[in-house]
Amino acid sequence: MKKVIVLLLLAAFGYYLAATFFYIDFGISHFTNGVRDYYLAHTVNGLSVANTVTSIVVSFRGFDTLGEVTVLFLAASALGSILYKRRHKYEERVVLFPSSRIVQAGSKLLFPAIILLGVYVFIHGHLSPGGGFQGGTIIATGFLLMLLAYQDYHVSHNILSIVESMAGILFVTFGLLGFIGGGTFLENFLPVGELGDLFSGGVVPIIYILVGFKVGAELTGVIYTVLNEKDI
Amino acid sequence: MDNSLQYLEIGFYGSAIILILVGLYGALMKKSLIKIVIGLSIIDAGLHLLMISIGYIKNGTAPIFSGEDFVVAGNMVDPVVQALVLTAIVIGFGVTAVALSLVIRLYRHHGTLKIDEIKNLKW
Amino acid sequence: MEMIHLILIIFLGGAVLTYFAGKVNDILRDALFILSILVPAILFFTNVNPESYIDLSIAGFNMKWGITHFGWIFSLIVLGLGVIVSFYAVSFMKGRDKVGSFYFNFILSIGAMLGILLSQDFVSFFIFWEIMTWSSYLMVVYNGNQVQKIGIKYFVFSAVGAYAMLMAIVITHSITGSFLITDLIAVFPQLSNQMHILIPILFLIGFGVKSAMMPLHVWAPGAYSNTPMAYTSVFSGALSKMGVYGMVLIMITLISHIPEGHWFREVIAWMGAFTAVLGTLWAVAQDDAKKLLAYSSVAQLGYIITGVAIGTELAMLSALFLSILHALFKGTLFMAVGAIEKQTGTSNFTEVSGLIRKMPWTFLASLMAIIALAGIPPLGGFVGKWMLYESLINSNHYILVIMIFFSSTAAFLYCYKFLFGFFLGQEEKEWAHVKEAPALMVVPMIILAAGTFILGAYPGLILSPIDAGMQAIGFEATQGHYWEMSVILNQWGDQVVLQPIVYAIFAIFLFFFLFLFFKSRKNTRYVTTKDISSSGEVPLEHENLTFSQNFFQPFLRAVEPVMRRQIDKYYNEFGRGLEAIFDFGRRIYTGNGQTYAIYVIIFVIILLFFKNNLFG
Amino acid sequence: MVGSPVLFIAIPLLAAFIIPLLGMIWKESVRILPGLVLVYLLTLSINLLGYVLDNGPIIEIIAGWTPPWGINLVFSAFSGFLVTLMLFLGLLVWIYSYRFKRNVDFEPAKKYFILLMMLITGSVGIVLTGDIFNQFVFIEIVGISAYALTAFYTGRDSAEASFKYLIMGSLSAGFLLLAIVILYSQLGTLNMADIARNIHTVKPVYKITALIFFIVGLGIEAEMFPLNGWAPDVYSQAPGPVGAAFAGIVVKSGVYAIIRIVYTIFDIEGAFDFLVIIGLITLLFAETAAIKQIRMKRMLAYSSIGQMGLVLVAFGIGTEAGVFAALFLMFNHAIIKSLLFYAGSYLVFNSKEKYINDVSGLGKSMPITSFLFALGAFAIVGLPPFAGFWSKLYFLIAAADSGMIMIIALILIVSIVEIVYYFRVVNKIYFSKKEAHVVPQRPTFNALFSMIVLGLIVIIIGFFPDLITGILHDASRDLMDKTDYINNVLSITH
Amino acid sequence: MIGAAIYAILSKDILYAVIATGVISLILSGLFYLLQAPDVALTEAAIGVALTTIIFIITIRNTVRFEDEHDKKEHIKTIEK
Repeated sequence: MKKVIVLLLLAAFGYYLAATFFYIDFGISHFTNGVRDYYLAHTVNGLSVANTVTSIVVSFRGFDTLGEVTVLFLAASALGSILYKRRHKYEERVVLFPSSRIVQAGSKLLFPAIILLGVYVFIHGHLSPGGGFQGGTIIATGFLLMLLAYQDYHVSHNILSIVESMAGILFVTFGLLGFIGGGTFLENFLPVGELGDLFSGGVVPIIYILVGFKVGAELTGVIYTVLNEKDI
Repeated sequence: MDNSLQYLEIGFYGSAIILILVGLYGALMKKSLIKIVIGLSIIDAGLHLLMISIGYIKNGTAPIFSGEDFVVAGNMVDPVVQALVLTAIVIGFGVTAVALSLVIRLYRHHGTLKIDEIKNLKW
Repeated sequence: MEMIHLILIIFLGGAVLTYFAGKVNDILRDALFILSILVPAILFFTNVNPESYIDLSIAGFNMKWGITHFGWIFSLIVLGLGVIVSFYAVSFMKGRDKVGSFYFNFILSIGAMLGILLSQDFVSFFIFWEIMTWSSYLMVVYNGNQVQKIGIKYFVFSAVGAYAMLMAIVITHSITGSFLITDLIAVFPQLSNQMHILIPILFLIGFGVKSAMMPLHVWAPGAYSNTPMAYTSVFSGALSKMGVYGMVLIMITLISHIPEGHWFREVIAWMGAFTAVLGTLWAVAQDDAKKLLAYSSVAQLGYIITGVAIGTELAMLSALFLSILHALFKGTLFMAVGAIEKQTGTSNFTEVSGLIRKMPWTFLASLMAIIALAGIPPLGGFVGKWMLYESLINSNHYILVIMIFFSSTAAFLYCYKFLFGFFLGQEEKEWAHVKEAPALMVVPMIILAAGTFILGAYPGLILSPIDAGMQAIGFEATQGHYWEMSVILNQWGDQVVLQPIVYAIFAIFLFFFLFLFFKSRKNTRYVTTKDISSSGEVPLEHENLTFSQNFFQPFLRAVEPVMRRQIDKYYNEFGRGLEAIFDFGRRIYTGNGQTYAIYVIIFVIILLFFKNNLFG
Repeated sequence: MVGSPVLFIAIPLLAAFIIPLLGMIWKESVRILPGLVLVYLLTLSINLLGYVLDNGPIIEIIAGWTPPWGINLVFSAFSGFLVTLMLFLGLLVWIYSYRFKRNVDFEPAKKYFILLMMLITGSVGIVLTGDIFNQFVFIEIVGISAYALTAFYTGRDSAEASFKYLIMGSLSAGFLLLAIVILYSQLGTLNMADIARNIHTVKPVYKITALIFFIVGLGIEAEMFPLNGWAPDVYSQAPGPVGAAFAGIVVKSGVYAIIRIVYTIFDIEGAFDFLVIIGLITLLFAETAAIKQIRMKRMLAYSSIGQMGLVLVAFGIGTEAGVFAALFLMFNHAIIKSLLFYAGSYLVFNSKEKYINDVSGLGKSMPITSFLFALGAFAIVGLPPFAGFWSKLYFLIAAADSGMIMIIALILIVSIVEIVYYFRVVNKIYFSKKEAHVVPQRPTFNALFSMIVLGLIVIIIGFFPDLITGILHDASRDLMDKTDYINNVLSITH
Repeated sequence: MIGAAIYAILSKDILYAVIATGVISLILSGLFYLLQAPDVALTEAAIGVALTTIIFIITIRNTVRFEDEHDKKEHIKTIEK
């Protein structure tokens, strides 16, 4: 009975969604003077950033990004708070699957490469696809690999938390520096440099690097917390 | 690639909406808490696909200036929705992580994952 | 600072100070209590002139404070009764706990009542009205007996009334753009027909609740009897008069363009008469003095409402006269019951008897109050009732006269029961140790009882200010000719003739009382009140008709069909029905998170489906 | 001007990132720092509010991009008033829970304070921001903090409540995203003022669908019926001060968001009537459910939902007087409901099941707490001379001026229901026999302090409503003036 | 992708459902690439495919793998065989 009702409801909902979105023609822009064109024009001229997505994420809508890393930070805190037990030492981890020596050796080999890739991705975020989030998640997957391969592999919670906090503090500080230097929060107060250079785009790469560190540390922390959650 | 996209026009919207509906079905009908969370994350996936599809422009290029002189390409897909989706994905991950930790807590407390049996609070 | 502000601030500050003084010293507290009623009362009567107003603005509302001539009459009741009862209360409350909060509420409710009389705009009127309501509510639940039943009932009915009034007030404001009472009166004739009915009815509900009008009276018996007796005097004597005040002020002025004999007035008059009859019948059936007096209050207010509703000069005159008189004698009676309860620990007729020898002064006060209540000449009740009968006959309401007369006669039954049950009959050993109440309790009673006597002898004393007040709200001036309006006053001429008769009769009473008092000192054979067996024949329970128990059984059996239809029952049924609906409503919150999620989708679908109706 | 609105977001974020570091060195700092931040922000917002009332709204642009290209914060009389109110309540929550968490370990305590601060910051952000997607981000910040805070106590059924909230919250986020993407696809902008300026060009089908999705998404936060299933559970399971924070802060931001959408962004008249209808339904269901509750906090929660329904009705009137009444109602509800939550959670402190019956006879042993609870109950049912009366009066006047007589009658009837269940509790506290197994709990000094502050406000506003009406008038005028908002935001230069 | 989604919802074995979710993310990331959104594709690949899946798996480890007890017994039987 319930199933039928829900299916009917979903059918109706699907109908309305389709009725709304199918009239928004695919592949055509529907607005003439939106913010998009301004962004596309100013990302090169104003910011000397090649990747428009990066310039939007870090500069035009940098405030969202600040909120977003806060969400991640809060999620990490929330996880710690929700799963908190009066047991301070993490002795054993969940063993998802026993890993063979080959896997372990491979992981060890891959780990620096992955970290390097992550770092590359977020350092070149303003020039090529990728950036802080992507690089951060890649770094986190690297740590994940190590954590899975070696059961006795530990990441220091303190170091994670220091990295995370420092990155966050620096992010806000850069924002406030912009506030002092340029008059608005997160304002680009550094010279934008030459388009295409590694050191271009003013604060954009710096902030994206900070985001990368922060996201990497947070995601690693989240996974580490959950992995250490052994109850059964 | 362009040709393939021609007849996928409706396909992107359609599959996005179907993903949303399937996810909703999971969230509304499945008894297992984990299934509900899976449903929610499928809804998210559908939404992200929908957003990206809306920003797509036919024959557009990725919104990244490249080449030697970084000319402004006339036809780029909408970078704004991509930025939004980027944010939304990360937020979605945070919510999923919290949800799963709650699932673990609930399992500890109730010894079950069936949402029907977890209703101490009512009326 | 304006004197009115000062008076109200003294009330408020006095209430708070008294409460906290109780934490320090009892005597200080008692003194502060009396002072914080006495001082404003003196200030009020010496410094506040009727018909002089002050304007003030609070929160964007224009307010006007000041007292009309008409309100001044009621201020006599409120402050006079308040001051006298405050002395009684000090003695009454001695040795009880939570005295501080009692005093707090007492002062606050007196202050709020004065505030009602002072406010000439609806906002401050309503504010004081609500303060009065909740402070009296705290008195009702003060004892902690049946708070959930009686207290909630009182407050719910009060709130229904208050909100009906509030609704009328805001509707008025939306029409006139002002809260001043005078503005409403000025604009009222131009309103639509719909408003002509709606506004008076809403006000009527509001004031009808407080004055315990017929279908809205169910809170009254419980609330009156559950309150500490020291406060019940004020409650029944003054607080319920606020309903009458409002009714006179609003109803009569609002519907003054509705001719006499208009159906609206008729309905209210009939409701008043029914209140009087049923209240009396219920009063007769009570075994508890508090309940008896409570129902009696309901009945007495019925007379007053009828008088107000008829709305002729004479009827109004009688209604207001009865209001003041009711404050006097009901105040006395409640205080007397309080005294008895304090001395014996019970207020049940079936348990107490023969107190005349123990508590002679209480008896004297009760006797005079009862006479006034029953409307026996020469005390005030006679004058008031006679005027009421006359006005009813003059306006051709013969059936109402019969009803009122019936109620008035039936009142003898409970009057007698009250007197006999407590004071007459054999003295039982159980009550041998009982002593007269302390002087502080007796003197206020005697003063009030003397008041009824004086009003009987000199009705003109109070009738002339009432007349002035009625002129102020637009009645034709009787110009001191109120004597001529009433047969009784006309024939008996004026005070000169009346006085000797009154004094003579009163002397006879006093003599009779003293005779009884001394005669009773002799030893008599001891028989309990309930022992009516004779010749070895022991009566069965249902035949055991003594004065204090089952005495009116035959009478009650006769009126049983009326008695059985307690309106309470319908309200209770209604309440239960509502609760069932509420219970159904909350089942929506099933506790299943998924169900809530389904609600979301249902909601979305509904909105999408009706989007053109809702947002189009 | 002494500061910038952006500091309302930046400073708490900075503090939130610093706390873990500082906590390694000096443990007490995790308790103190949030308080200092809140104190600073409160003084800042009071200063800014004074400035705004004299000089018009402050539009703060971020990253140097003027609207509609960058994100902007709007500190106007309306949003500034709400921000000040939220920060004040937030500060009281912090004071209340400063010692309350003594018995809790360091780690959870640290997280508690971080999350609490971010809950407040997120709500402030929702109110301040002038960008719909940014609002969505702040809603998520509030959401995650709220889930975690709800599930703070491990012993109770708190995870269950939190999970229900999370399901609803995720759906809400989904609908918000849908709405945002529909608007974006039509207008190509995310800035509220820009959308508001161009909304008339959007085809009705998109406009209405977007509005519906917004209403549903935000209605979940604002406890709109039937989207409020999570609310009673969350209120009753969250720690006492957090429940107060939900009622006083989080829900306010949800209502704000709806109001912004309906009043400023969209130009659909029907939305006002819709608010009246849905508010009434919310009020009816919540109050009737409240009267049947046997648990203290659930009763308060349903009552809170009902009050929010009333606020929605008041906003739905659509006149300036209605907005004024709604703001007054919100203010009173925030103050009084916080007071009730604080006092109520101490009254049932040692009772395991938190039954209302367990408060019987506590008037003697917990005089101040009981008095404050009674004060709150008197005030919230609208008895003069307490604060709640004025808002109710203004509301009724506004409704009557718009000719909603039947609605007035309905609301007054519901108020009687409210009276019944509040007075039942007050009677129990003062006039019933004490339950033997209940041990009274003396409130800590901090808790008492915040309760007394709230109680004083209730009394003072009751006697001198003029203290608040001036600013409320400014705020309501500010909300009503849509073109002014658009012009102010879009004409700002860097 | 839709098939994977339906499988994820209908499968009684939550582990398979989780894997299916990972597959959805993988395909999604490909689609993002097709739609000229390389940044999003990168993120979705890293977060959706790797991290989310792992968290789900850990949760399953900590709780139960099957939607109802009946299936669990059958699964144990098949393992024992």
